[in-house]
Amino acid sequence: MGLVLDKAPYILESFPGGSYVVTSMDWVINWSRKSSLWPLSFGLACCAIEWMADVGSRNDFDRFGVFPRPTPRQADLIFISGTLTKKMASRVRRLYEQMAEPRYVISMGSCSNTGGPFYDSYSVVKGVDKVLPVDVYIAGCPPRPEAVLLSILKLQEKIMTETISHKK
Amino acid sequence: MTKIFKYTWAILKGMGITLKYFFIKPVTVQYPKEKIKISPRWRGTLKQLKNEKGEEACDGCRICEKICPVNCISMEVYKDEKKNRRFTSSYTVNFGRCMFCGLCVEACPKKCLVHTTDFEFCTYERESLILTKDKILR
Amino acid sequence: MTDQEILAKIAEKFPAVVESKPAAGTLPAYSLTVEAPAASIAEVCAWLKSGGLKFDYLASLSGVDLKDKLQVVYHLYSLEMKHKLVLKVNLDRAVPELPSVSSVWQAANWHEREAYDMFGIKFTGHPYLERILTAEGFEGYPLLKDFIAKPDQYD
Amino acid sequence: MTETLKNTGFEEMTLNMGPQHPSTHGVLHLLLKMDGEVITEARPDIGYLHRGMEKLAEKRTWGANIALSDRWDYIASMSNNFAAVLGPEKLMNIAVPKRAEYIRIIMAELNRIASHLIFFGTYGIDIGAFTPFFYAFREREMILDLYESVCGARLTYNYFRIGGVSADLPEEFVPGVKAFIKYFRPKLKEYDTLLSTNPIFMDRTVGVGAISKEEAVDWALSGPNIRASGISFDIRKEDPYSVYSEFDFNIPTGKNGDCWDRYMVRMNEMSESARIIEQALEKLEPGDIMAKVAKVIRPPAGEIYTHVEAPKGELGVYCISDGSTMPYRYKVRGPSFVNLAILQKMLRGLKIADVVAVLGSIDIVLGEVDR
Repeated sequence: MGLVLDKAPYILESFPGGSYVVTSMDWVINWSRKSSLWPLSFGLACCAIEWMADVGSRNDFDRFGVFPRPTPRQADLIFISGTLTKKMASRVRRLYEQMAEPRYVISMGSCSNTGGPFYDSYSVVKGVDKVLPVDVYIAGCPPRPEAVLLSILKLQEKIMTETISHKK
Repeated sequence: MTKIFKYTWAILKGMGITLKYFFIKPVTVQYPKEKIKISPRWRGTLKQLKNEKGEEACDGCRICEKICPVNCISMEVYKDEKKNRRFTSSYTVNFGRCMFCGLCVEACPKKCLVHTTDFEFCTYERESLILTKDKILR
Repeated sequence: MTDQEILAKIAEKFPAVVESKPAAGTLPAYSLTVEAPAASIAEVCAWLKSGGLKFDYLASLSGVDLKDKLQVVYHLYSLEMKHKLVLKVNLDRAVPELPSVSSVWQAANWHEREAYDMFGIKFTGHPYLERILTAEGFEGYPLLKDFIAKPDQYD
Repeated sequence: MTETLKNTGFEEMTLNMGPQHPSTHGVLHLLLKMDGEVITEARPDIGYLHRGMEKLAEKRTWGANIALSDRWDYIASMSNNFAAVLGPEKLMNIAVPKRAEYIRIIMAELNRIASHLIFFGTYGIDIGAFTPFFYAFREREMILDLYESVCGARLTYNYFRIGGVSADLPEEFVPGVKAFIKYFRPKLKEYDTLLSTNPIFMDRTVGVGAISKEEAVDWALSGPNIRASGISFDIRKEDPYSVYSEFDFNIPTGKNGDCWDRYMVRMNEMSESARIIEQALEKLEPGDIMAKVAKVIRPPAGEIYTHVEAPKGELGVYCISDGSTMPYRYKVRGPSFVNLAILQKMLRGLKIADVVAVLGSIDIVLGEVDR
């Protein structure tokens, strides 16, 4: 987070009524964050096709301000859409590290939740949370495109509870 | 010069097709407000049925547990001597691992395990993907 | 060409290549299956392609672990003459080595790399015999029957 | 390296394309050695989606393997189901009921249309046209709705069973398919206006990445890729499985084997598939959908190589049974795996901008390449 957002709550909260300002700031910041979630256009396996169906005409997740970006530098949301293999794990970690903060991860489908159908395979990571911190899990193999839209709504709810305040 | 004309014409023709769709009904479904009709055969989360007496119909034959390709169903069975049949004391399905293949439902001899059309299953924690008997028996 | 004619033609040129009989208690083979010695597989394949039989299409090349030995199975097809052949090569489990056929059919290139990756079968004369599918630093050959996966930080 | 480049002291550059790249169709890693803009050497690095399917197949029952087969080529799962059931059926000598056979063919051909639609959409994006994507996905959703009404899944169907299919068609399916085909035919013409005959698109694809007949056979290409080079090789005609021999359809072929030919073969195949579906719908009669098969499937010991014409090409399964409930060996010959291998040869000498055009035109699915 930027220097202003880091320091402002400290200074503001020391004034009387400052926490009110912080809460209002929270709302504005969270609202702008949740309304322009830009995911990385990145797919791993089967779920990526359902994810593409979300970009497509029927579901069209542009309605939520979700607009796929081709590079991690411009993205703040990554869908792990499919089986994460051990060969790919370090690459996904690197993509995640290249993304600007605040960044969110949605784990899509059984494979990335726990390994799914490949739970006893020698080359599959058993759940993407071994590599990345996950915000929302979607069950399904693959989940319907509507479920992906729901996960974005859930993530937006979660973002609205965030605060820049240092008082917990 | 003819080339420029050719290219422009091709683009205009494509634009014409796109413009046509401006006047027809949009295909986009406004998801949270309206939902498309999902087929009753949709393989969503699992549900256990009750029998006519209101108790669970499952008699703990363990076939679904055995046939599951990913071992996501686990159950514990006890025998009720009074009613002379078996009951499950716990029935857990790990939907984080389930591949929704429908083999368990197909194999169920009492036809008491069915799919629901529920697909909206998102959680914040991985543990919440595991459903216990109180959620499955409905 | 019928199976018998193909077999006669092969036997005329390479007496060491014999028809493979399925083991006792197993179903008969669905298409003509022959067995060839490992050392001369490259010459046999080169002749099968350019000789009168014209097997120009390598449909599949698979390794098989038969517990006491390893096997490489070639599924050949002739686009021109429309006949098929299954070619089997038995290998010693301790030293699984045989000549590469990637100079005969280019398609064998990746198939052989896959067989090397999965079974550890070494194809001598292959232009670039490296692991193809498994992760960097992977140990062992996963499709061998005695392979045991070692859990790591991702399990 | 050219002489001029050597004298300036500059060296060849190695360029990594992927695993995350917007147009590598998944997690493909391409190592390119560049001399300026020209590729001198290309090496595809695969395995980023290697899930160990063949090993897992040895731990799953024959029935469960059909569910696993959905995940090979996840765009055309019905064809995978088809390949997965043919082997055990032949080993056990099961006669599949006629109705089930026709249902299978309707499903497989609908899936071919769906798969080629994805190709059409993503190839447009690769070349720089975004609109076809939306149109292709709109039509594809209709096919998926039909599938959903039959087997309850949109992508991983798990519909075929050893000896038949898992569920009979619902009432609304046959009229639905008829309506879809009626709706779809004119759309193909629309696609031609949008993309196929667009001079900008043709400039990018005609004459790019040509594969000669000899090369295509030597690298054992299959499906639309070999047909674009002028070889009429189609498993449905060469080695008819199921009841394909009863149908009347053409095999579209190309002439030069360049990107545009590969694209056009697929576009023409869609209308041929629609023809097959129409014929199959006419032949569809009420009847059984499952043969009499034991609950626990134990094919007798033996081995067989069966193949089907998947949308990407020849999908072969070499299965060995030892008489138990699980396969002893289950080798999958994925068409994408074989088709991708030629990339190292094709890319040599091309410009970097053509890489995406060539890669897109081969139409690979990484799930099948790496398995």
